[in-house]
Amino acid sequence: MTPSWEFLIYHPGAYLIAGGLWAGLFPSYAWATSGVFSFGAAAVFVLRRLPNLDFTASVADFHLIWYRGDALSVLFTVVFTVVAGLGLIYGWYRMRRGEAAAAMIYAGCAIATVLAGDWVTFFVFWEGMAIASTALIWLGGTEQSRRAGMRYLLFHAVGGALLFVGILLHLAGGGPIEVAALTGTGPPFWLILTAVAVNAAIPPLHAWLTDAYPEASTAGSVFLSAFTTKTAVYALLRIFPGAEVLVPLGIVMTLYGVVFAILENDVRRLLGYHIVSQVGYMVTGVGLGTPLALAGAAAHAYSHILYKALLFMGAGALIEATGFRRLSDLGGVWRRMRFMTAMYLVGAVSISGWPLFNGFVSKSLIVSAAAEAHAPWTELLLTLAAVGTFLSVGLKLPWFAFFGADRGVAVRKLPSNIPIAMGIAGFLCFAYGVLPFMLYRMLPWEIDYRPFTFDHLSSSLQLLVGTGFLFFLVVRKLTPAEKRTLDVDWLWRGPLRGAVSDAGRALRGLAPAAQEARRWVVTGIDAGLRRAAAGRAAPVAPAALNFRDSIGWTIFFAAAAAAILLVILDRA
Amino acid sequence: MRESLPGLLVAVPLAGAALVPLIGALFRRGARETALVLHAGVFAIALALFALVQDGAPIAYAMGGWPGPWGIELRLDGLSALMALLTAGMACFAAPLDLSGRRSGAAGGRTSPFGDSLLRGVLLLLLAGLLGIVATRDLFNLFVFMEISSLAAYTLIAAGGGKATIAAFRYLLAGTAAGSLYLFGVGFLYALTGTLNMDDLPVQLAAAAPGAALATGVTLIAIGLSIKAALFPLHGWLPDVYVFAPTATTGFIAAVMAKVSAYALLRLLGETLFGVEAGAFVLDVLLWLGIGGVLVGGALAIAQTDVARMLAWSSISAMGTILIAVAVGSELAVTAALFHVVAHALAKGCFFFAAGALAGGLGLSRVQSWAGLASRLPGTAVAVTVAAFSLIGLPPVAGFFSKYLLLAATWNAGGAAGAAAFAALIASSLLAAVYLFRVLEAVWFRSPAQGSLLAEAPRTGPERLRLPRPLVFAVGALAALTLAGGLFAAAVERRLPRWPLPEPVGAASDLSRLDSARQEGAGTPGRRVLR
Amino acid sequence: MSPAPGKTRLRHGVPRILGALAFAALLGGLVAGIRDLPRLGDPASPAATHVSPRFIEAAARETGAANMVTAVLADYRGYDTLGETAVIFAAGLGCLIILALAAADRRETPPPGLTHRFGSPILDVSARVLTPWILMFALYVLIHGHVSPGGGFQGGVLFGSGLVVVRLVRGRRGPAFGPGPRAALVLACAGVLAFLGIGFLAMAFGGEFLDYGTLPLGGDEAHVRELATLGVEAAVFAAVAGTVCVLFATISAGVRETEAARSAGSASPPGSDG
Amino acid sequence: MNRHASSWWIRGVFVTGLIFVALLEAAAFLIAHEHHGGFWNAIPMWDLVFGFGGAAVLYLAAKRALGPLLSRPEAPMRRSRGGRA
Repeated sequence: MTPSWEFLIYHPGAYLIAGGLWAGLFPSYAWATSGVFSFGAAAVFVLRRLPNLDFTASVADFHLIWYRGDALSVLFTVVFTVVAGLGLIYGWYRMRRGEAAAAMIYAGCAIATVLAGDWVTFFVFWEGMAIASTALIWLGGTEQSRRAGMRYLLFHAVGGALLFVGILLHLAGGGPIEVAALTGTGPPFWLILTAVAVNAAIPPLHAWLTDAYPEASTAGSVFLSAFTTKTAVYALLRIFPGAEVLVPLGIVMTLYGVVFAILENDVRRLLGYHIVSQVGYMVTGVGLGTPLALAGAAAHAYSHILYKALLFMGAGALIEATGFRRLSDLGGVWRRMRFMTAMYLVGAVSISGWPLFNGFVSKSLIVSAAAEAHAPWTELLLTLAAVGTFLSVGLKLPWFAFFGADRGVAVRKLPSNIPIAMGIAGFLCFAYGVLPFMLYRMLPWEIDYRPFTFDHLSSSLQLLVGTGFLFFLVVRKLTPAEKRTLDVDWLWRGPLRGAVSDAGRALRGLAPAAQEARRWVVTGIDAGLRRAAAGRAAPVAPAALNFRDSIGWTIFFAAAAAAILLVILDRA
Repeated sequence: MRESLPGLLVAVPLAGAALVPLIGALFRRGARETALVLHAGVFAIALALFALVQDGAPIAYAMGGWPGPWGIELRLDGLSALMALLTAGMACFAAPLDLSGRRSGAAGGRTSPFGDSLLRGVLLLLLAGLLGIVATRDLFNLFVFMEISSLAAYTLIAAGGGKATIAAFRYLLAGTAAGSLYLFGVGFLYALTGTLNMDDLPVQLAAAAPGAALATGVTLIAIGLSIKAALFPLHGWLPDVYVFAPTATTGFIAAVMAKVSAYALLRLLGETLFGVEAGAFVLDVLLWLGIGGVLVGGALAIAQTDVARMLAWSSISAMGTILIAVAVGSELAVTAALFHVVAHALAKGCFFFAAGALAGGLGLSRVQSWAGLASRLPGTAVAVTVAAFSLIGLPPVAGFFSKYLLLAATWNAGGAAGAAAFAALIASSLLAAVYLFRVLEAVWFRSPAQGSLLAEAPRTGPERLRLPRPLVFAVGALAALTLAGGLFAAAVERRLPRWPLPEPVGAASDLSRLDSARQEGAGTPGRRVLR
Repeated sequence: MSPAPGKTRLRHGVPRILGALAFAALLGGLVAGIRDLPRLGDPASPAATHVSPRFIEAAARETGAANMVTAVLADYRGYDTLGETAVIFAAGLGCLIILALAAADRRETPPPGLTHRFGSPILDVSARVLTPWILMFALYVLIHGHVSPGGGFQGGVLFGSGLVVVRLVRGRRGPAFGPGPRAALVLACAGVLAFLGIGFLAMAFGGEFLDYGTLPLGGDEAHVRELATLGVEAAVFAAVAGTVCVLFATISAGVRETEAARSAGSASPPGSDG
Repeated sequence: MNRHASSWWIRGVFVTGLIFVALLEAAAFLIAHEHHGGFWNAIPMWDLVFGFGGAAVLYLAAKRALGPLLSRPEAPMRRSRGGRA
């Protein structure tokens, strides 16, 4: 059976990947054109409501489903396409050609991952996403982004390997090729879950996120904030609905992110911790597994992508305009960038769950689902995390960055594409906040939920106001310190790295010894005696390790191997 | 015509090896063109053979008209036709290049037309030797052609001059030891069975009692071939050879030469000597050595700063991978091994041609010196990226599918060895990601270092950097094939022979007697249980 | 890494002992294996009962060669012989490339060695007397290979050595005798090609490669095969003789360079890399 | 809070917030509700207290407990660039 290529016409990801490849490979004027074209084409097909079709092909005995457009895939595809467009607008002047290419391929791979109907296609684009996002980080262009990118890549390579093995075992065990909820809790279940947990940034596998996202360029981190973790949420929704282990993990995530965000000084790292925290809500929702909870997780992912992109745009605008990335360097710039401040605040109130903004209508789905599932402690802890979210994203960050003491930081004027992108994102956050049914009707689960009840409004507002009181009470104590917070990445920045480099040093120290030993085996006693008589051993550069006398060892090993085998076999 | 193709497959390049230097000695020109035509011809023969054996019926050929155990027989089945096609194809990429040493690289030929014709003759000789190994059904004949290919390889490597000469000499030491061990082993087997024919041997062995002599023969053959296949820890000759040999030679040798020895191992231990208890034990040992090679090769590749040396260690890792699959020996494992042989040959050939062109022509041998390559040589950068993806095993290129098949095969093999091999393959993939993404990061995401050759070269215009056209062709075509091998993995996989291979149908010799005896005596090839 | 001398010895002793142990064990294993082999020349051993009987019975009848060894080498396993010829040819090519081309490219002076002429009247006279006989004996060994030990390889080596002896004794300044490197290479190539040509001819007349029986030389098949075998032996002869001359010419070319360097008074140290 | 140039803003927020909360609480008392499933729903003004107390708990946990434990000078990471993006 030959592959059917017709699906490409209906595949928004294909347009973005093709546009990205085109932009990456051909001369510089091309990126804008291909960006417009590919995003436009992708958007058109999203707006055509994505025909609910399956496209299949056979590769290496696999029946591949390149494209499966059911409600869940379409939900994520729509929001991915939207945020890709926002990111392209936002990065219009800032992004270089390679960066735009990487971003488009990244977005395209994310869309292709959620549209993938079979495990092989899913894995292929999952890996593509990892590589494209690594490129995006590397294109941040600093030495730190280079290092962070390498760490990021290693993390995702391990995650990808786990996913690969999990899929392999799943298929080898006779599992269906379609990506669907896994039954049973054998090795495939745990391997795939761990792999998805890496991408979902579940502690302690989360440190790549807060490590790498702040090191990309400002436009790059807008893209990064949207795709990897939310694709993982999609994977959880698709593969692990109702996996109970996810509930405690999700709760830990929400609180972990919040606590570290309170300590954080770097603007984008703070927001990165809040990705961890917010994805924790979705993970909890998936773990609760009721239709309301699953719907809540999907809806919250949708909302989260929009407001988190807006927040990263705001943080990026702040960094672009001032040149500073730490709260302790900033303060009082809101007069000089009023629109950007306003739009950042829209994002901040959205994530905090203020009424009339989209966080309010999606987060409460999950919390209510916890209540309905009679999980009071889950509900309580999720509410606590919401309090923390408002404390740091809604109050601390804007206070110390935009308001607070004016440090006289000079503000550059930003090109108009940045406020345009932020304006659109802010409008969407608001629109979904006041018209929640627009979001609800896209959800694959039928739900009957009314966010704007008096109870809900009153309790939310009370929470937020109570938090606000505390903030202004301790605002001085919350002043960010010029410090770096140790997270689990301390493990591989510190002890692990030391161990590896020590091992390397030890090995390198052994090299001259091995060298000498080889020389003696090969050149024999005469040269050795002469050197011993002269009382010196010629220094040997480690670089020459492979060159000098390895043939002696080869022949020695051959003789030894033959001898051992003969002795064993002769006796047998 | 169909029946005579196996004979031509070896005889044509052998004739070319004598003809091309003759033309070079007698005439001013024409040697290079003749060599190219001959390479194309050999490739066409291999392609025709590959197409002909797709129906599953091997083509047997009795040299000199003498059948069976008395004369020397050639046989092209799916497995050998695949190897022949791969070898002849890779030779076609190396053939138009300058064979005289990397330092002349981009500047064009430095040797006289006569010297050039000699080298082209030696390349044809190398090709003839490898094809002879692949085609033959005779143990001693295999040794003869192993010697031809080895001598030709030493010469081509030494032509690089300087350190390449030393590397070639060291290769000669190891290769001679390998050849001697193999020959000793063949001698043992001949003394025990009185035959050298690979089809006759199992029949005679079934009658012979197992004993120390048989074990000795099997062991010596396995060790000898393992040295040629660069199986850890017998790989010592490999890194220097791959680093110092001329570009064209490296690309060709790295792509196919060790793999042909692995093919011989599979043939002998998996087929001819299958059912010999000692052979099964040796295969188990090779499996563990392969696991060691995969890990050591990957780890030491990370430790390198020189691109070519890194690739050389990566090759040691890949040979470990292939030998693991050979040792597992199930149908799936052999299919995986063959897929990996093809995928790795294409990708490694591409990478080595590119690395040789950059190191030889432009002096860019270290990983760091490749910084900013994408901005000056974008085509090469893309090709290298495709090749690196394949070596790591990332979708959608060929290496991904071979990795998948390998993992499935080792997993299905079960047992401690299977699990260890499975883990080692995963680990090697991660290690490859580390050392190859380091290269890709330099190529794509860095700007050229101040004052470096890349920084000073203009991006456009007639002064921009360019590689010699045959190298561009080789690198580009191999990258394209790597990509195609992934996109059309199903088609590739369908054309791989199924192991164990079908019995020959209508062979020229009277093998029917032998066949029936084999079915009574020896076990069925390809059904091994791992310990 | 500059250890104390005493420690040096200890450390370096270990690999030596290891190596000795490994090779001793290998030797032991081989001996154990050899003890298990059938005895040499045992008429009941497989080597003597499986394939050989047919050669013994049918070689003369089928190939026309009185010498059974020749029959096996040049006819039954003529393909191996072709391969071995190619091995020798490869060695010649390799020496030519490595010694002549590579050295010339790098302008390396070869190591000091054969720098003096051998010439002396006694040697000269001896060579004059001996060389024709050596050459004639070489041809005899070639042609008589059918009935007695001998053949193309041995004859070729003898012939080539005969030519080399003259060069060695009389030096370059004597009258040119024997082929230069290029001509020797042509001879070697021609020999290999002739061997292959006979094989291709057999194919052209409808047989397998190297199937001499199909050649249209008249007479019964055994006779045709005998003639063709002689042709093959002659081809091997040419290839081997040519290769020997290539080897000598290549080495003596290095000598000439050294001599030229000396006569020019150049003081370039030996072994300096250009 | 005088050192903050925008302290008038805070005062405004505080006053408005207080009025707002008072109205909110009054309304919440008047309209009985059962919006959560937890045992604490019977507690009046629970949400307000929880907002304040929860934030305090988080603040204490982060700044007081974990902060001294996990915060390290940034110098090794960022010295060369002085916080510049």
